Amino acid sequence: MLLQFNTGNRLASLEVVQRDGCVLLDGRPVAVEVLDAAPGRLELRLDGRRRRVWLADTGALTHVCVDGRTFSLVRHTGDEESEDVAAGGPRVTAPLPGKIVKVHVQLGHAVEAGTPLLILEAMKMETEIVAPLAGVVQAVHAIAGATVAMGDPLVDIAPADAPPGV
Amino acid sequence: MLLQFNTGNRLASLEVVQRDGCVLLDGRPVAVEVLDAAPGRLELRLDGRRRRVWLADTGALTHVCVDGRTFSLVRHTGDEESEDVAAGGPRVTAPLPGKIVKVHVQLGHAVEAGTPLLILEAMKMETEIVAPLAGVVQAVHAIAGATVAMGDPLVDIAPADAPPGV
Amino acid sequence: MTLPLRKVLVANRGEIAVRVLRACREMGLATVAVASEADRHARHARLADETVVIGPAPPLESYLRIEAILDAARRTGADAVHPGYGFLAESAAFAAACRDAGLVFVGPAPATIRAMGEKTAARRAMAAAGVPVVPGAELPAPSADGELDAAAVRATAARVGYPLLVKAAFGGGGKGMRLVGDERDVIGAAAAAAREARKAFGDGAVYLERYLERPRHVEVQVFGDTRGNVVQLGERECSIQRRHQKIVEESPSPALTPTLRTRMAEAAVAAARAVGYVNAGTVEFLLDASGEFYFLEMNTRLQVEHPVTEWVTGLDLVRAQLLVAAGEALPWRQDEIVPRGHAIECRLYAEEPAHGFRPSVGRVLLLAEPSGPGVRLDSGIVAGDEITMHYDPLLAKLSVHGPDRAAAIARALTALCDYALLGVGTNAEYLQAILDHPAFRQGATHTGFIEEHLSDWKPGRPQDEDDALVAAAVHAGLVGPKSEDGESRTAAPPSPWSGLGRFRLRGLA
Amino acid sequence: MTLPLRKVLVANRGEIAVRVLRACREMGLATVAVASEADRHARHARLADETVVIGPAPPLESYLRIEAILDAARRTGADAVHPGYGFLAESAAFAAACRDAGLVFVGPAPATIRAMGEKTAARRAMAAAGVPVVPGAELPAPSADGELDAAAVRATAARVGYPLLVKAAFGGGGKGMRLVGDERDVIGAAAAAAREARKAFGDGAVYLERYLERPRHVEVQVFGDTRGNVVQLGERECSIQRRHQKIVEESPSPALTPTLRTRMAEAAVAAARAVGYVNAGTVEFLLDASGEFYFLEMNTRLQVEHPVTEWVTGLDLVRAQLLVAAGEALPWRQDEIVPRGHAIECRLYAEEPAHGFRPSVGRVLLLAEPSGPGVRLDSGIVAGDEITMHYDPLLAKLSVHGPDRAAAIARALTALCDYALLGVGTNAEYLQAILDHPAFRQGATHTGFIEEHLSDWKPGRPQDEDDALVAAAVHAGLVGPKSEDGESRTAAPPSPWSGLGRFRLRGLA
Repeated sequence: MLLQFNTGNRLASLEVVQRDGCVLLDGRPVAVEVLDAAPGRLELRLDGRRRRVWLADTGALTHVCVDGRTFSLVRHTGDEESEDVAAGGPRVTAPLPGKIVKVHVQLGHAVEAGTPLLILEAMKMETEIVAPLAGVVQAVHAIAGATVAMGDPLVDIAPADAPPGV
Repeated sequence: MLLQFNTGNRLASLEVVQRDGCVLLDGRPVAVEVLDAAPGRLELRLDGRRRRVWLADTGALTHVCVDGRTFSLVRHTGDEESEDVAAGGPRVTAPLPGKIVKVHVQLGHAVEAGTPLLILEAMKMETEIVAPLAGVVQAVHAIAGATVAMGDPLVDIAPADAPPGV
Repeated sequence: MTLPLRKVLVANRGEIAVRVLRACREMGLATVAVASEADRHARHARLADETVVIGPAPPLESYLRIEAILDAARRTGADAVHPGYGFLAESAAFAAACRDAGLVFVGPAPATIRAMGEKTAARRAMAAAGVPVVPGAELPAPSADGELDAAAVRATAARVGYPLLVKAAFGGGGKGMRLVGDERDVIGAAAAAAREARKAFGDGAVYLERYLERPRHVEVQVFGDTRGNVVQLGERECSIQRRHQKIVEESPSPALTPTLRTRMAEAAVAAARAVGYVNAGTVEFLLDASGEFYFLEMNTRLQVEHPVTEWVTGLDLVRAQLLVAAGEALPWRQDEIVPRGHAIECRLYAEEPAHGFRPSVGRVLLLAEPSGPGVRLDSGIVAGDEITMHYDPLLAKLSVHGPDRAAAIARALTALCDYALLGVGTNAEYLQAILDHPAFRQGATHTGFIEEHLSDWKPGRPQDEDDALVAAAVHAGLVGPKSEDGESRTAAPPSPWSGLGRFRLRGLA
Repeated sequence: MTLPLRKVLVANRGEIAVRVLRACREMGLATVAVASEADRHARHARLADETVVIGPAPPLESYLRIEAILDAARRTGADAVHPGYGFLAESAAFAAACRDAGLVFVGPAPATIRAMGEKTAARRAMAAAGVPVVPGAELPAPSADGELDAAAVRATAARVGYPLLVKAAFGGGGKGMRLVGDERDVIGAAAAAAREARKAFGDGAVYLERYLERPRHVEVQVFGDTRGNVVQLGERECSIQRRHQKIVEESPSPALTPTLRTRMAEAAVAAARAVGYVNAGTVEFLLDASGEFYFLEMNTRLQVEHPVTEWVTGLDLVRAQLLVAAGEALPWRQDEIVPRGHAIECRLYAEEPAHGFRPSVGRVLLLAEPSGPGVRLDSGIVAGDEITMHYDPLLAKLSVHGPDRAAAIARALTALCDYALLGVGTNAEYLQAILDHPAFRQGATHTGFIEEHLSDWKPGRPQDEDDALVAAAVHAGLVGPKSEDGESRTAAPPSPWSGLGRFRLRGLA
């Protein structure tokens, strides 16, 4: 059995060596001892380190809290399409639900990485959304005054090193 | 639909009048409003009183905590046999698990209500078990040094106002 | 104690509504909560004896609707209103409307709120009372369509000098505030601040203030009653801020000498007396590296960080608020207020510190809270709650008390390790990074602390990430322990939430 | 702080093990828990860095096995042992064995434990030091087969006078104690006490003590270090007892005048100095109605009720225990110890107060714990735990602090309302009855309080019982609310534990 999780920092693979005591994490063996398991909670000894862990699942996402530090791990399914958007591709999406206050760019504008694209208001705070990379604005989905949900497309940017229209 | 619960103090009956708002408790109407319901928790308004309630079931037993006061309600099934033992009939049973330290009575002894029957040790405390009624000891199940579970028979007493042997 | 109060309506939500409702319960006062439709089943709404739903989720349609709140008070027969902090807490109009409706407003008089609420007027009043204020200047009002006179802004800014801060005259909590480094940015910053201020506080007036380099934010808690008594309850240092909002507060301040503490306390009492202050209030100062301090603003309400003062003084500020509002004398004399030990508060926010502190939203899937000696958690949420974009992202406040600063830091770090909230991103790990930073441990705090020390902070220490991955694999059933009877079985039940009994496994030596 | 300690083994279980482990974590000390087989997954066993299972459930085969504990310390490389209270905490043999094994014992020297542990020798030592003791007399030792010399017992009892108490010479916590009203009962009581004492403390020696009518139990917390410093941390009144075991404790005592407080504190310090006391200890006194007080015994360990003192002094006793054990000087001077406000502790027991306080057992099906300002819960359990007959029935301790006694009572009552434990009977409702009793509110407390005021107490106020019945009917699906969309649906999910999301219903006005 093999599992893959995207941590946000990396794609990690886990493989079982010995069902009651050892896994390979990215090829490196980790000794696992399960001391206690209860709904939402695990007590582990990992390579001798005692770890108190809280867990919760939401579909493909496993939320894990290890001694006060929280991780949201995406179960890797091999669907490269969705990976691309999650990694922040040429489409800029709303990082949280809110209201568009002002749109700074128009179709065809050249932008640098960091160029302000628009202002999103959420939780009574204005957040400036900036271009993640240099390129040309290829589509503006955002309209001032509109309410957007998390993940809604805002602006598409054709990267500077790619031919426009791709 | 009718429900009956034994509270330890009484056998109470509950009957629905209006599914979304009124029950009869022992024939008396109570206005019920369910404000919130979550696993193990209810927020109610009963005849206008706001009540925070915690609940847990174990088979026929429903444990209820109402604003810091706890009740263990026995769902009444009509099985009169078990009722009799629960009410403390002529059989004296262990009120909690423990170890018999000393047995004071023997077969044929006459006892009054309150006569010490034996000493049970539980949680490092000695508890004296006394006769619940006057009568004659008809059977002694307890042996000094033995470990007993909750509900195990200890002593049977033939009530004084009943012919012996019954 | 027989108070003229019988039933208190709490015009707020979240942890502060819970805090005030608890105080009322302990005093034997009946309670009324108000809730937006999104908050019908929120923790505060469930804690009160009665709850009135006052409108849809957006605050302008619920918690900021004065008429709806007064109507709730009328319908429930409440005779007093506690505003908490935020929302209408510093609305002179609300305080006046309560008074006009025959309700006791738990806070200062409307005139006091108005005088201190307009930051520019407050600066003038304080200067007149001999309290030092930060050099600054007011801006001409924006035009009817919200446009500022650019030339006038630039001229005023030049007079104040760069760097400077644009601040909302009626603001607070960092909203409507902008730091401007040079002339190029001043117009945009002033416009944005005015826009935010209009939205948050209903008035877009802004002013400029000299930006002090690496100042500390130190504030003094004051309390007055209707008999003319005014006391101070010591200081809180609140220098650790992100986006101009406090996230870690402590008392005593590691920066104050006894002399400086006395001077600042005297200035705070003078400020309170100058405006005839009644009930709980806070005088905020900026303290510069040379030991000079300047009046910043006065908050005419209970502060988020009041637990810090409650820990070190051993007093109950909300209880005292209710007593004073009922016309009682202050329950303490100045000489009875003696601080002890060290307290630290950490604000737990639904936000992503590694992504510009952007708010996070979602459902609280799991919540485990710390407890123990010297640990207090003021929380407004329970597991299952939906954290939405409608409200301030403050989830809970962890406050601790210890014999000294080092012990308090250790206690807070341990408690943060024991706090688990899954489903919504929080700043819990970031707070640990702050408290664990050598500069924080040394007390070298200032309002630029986060920019200086933690601007490139990233969550997820590699060892923790690795261990989280292995834990997720165990949870997914990849690894299973031996069971008590020697047979191997999966560690995770079919769903983490099914089954009451705990699933117990062998493994301890 | 660099201590010579690195890793501490906590030789206990339950809430006190949790308390000590927390202190160690905060001080950066590595921790080792010991657990019986029944406790492998107990809260304390999970909190430590390492856990060693030391034997089967019965204490004589686990927590009382000195060799097993020393072996656990050796195997884990622990360099210090904290005994908590109960079990081996007052075993001079254990303290000596730790010392001989090169381990730091967190407590006084073996000789001190021995001197104070034998109550009869302690009485003699205190009398010699000028501390007043309760009139009483020792009994001849029982024969090899445990039989007492009846004639000698009767003669000694006649000399002491009735009513009298039979007490275990090596006892504590009410075990091996019997009240005897007249001659007829003295033999049986002495035999039962000796039997209990042998079982609980390994020695059946008992003695007789004059029974004072309606005395108060007032004790003084003392603390000494290896440099010869001794301080006292004020008193605790622990008069509310059932079966000679404390259930409600408070500080300050409502009975002490400033003069009496000073005299008692001086006597306690004299007692501690007389035996060269090091680490935390408690000198217990009986205070009679005339204001005379008598030495009762000295407990050479941390007390169950130490949170009361931590609340009013603001100090951390366990942290200080570890510092002093490491050879440090006491972290406080006497003049720095200033009590403030009022604290009350309630002991939550698994027991049936309406049935002679008999212990209850079972599984904890649901646990909801109070929190908030001035509220502290020291708990040894979590939901899912099995409460067995093997150990002391103490589940948790609720302690509160308030500005005065009335406020503390109100806070404790509110917190008790918020404590819900289902599946195992507790004394939570009984504790409410105590705190709410007019005599308690007036401070008219004495060790016979429960017999005098609450002997015929029954749980279940009729209104609460009715409401519980209706709630059970709703839970069973008899009554359902209207759903948000107007359709009727059942209030209870198929199982109360299934489903993560909360089931939210319409109903708020």
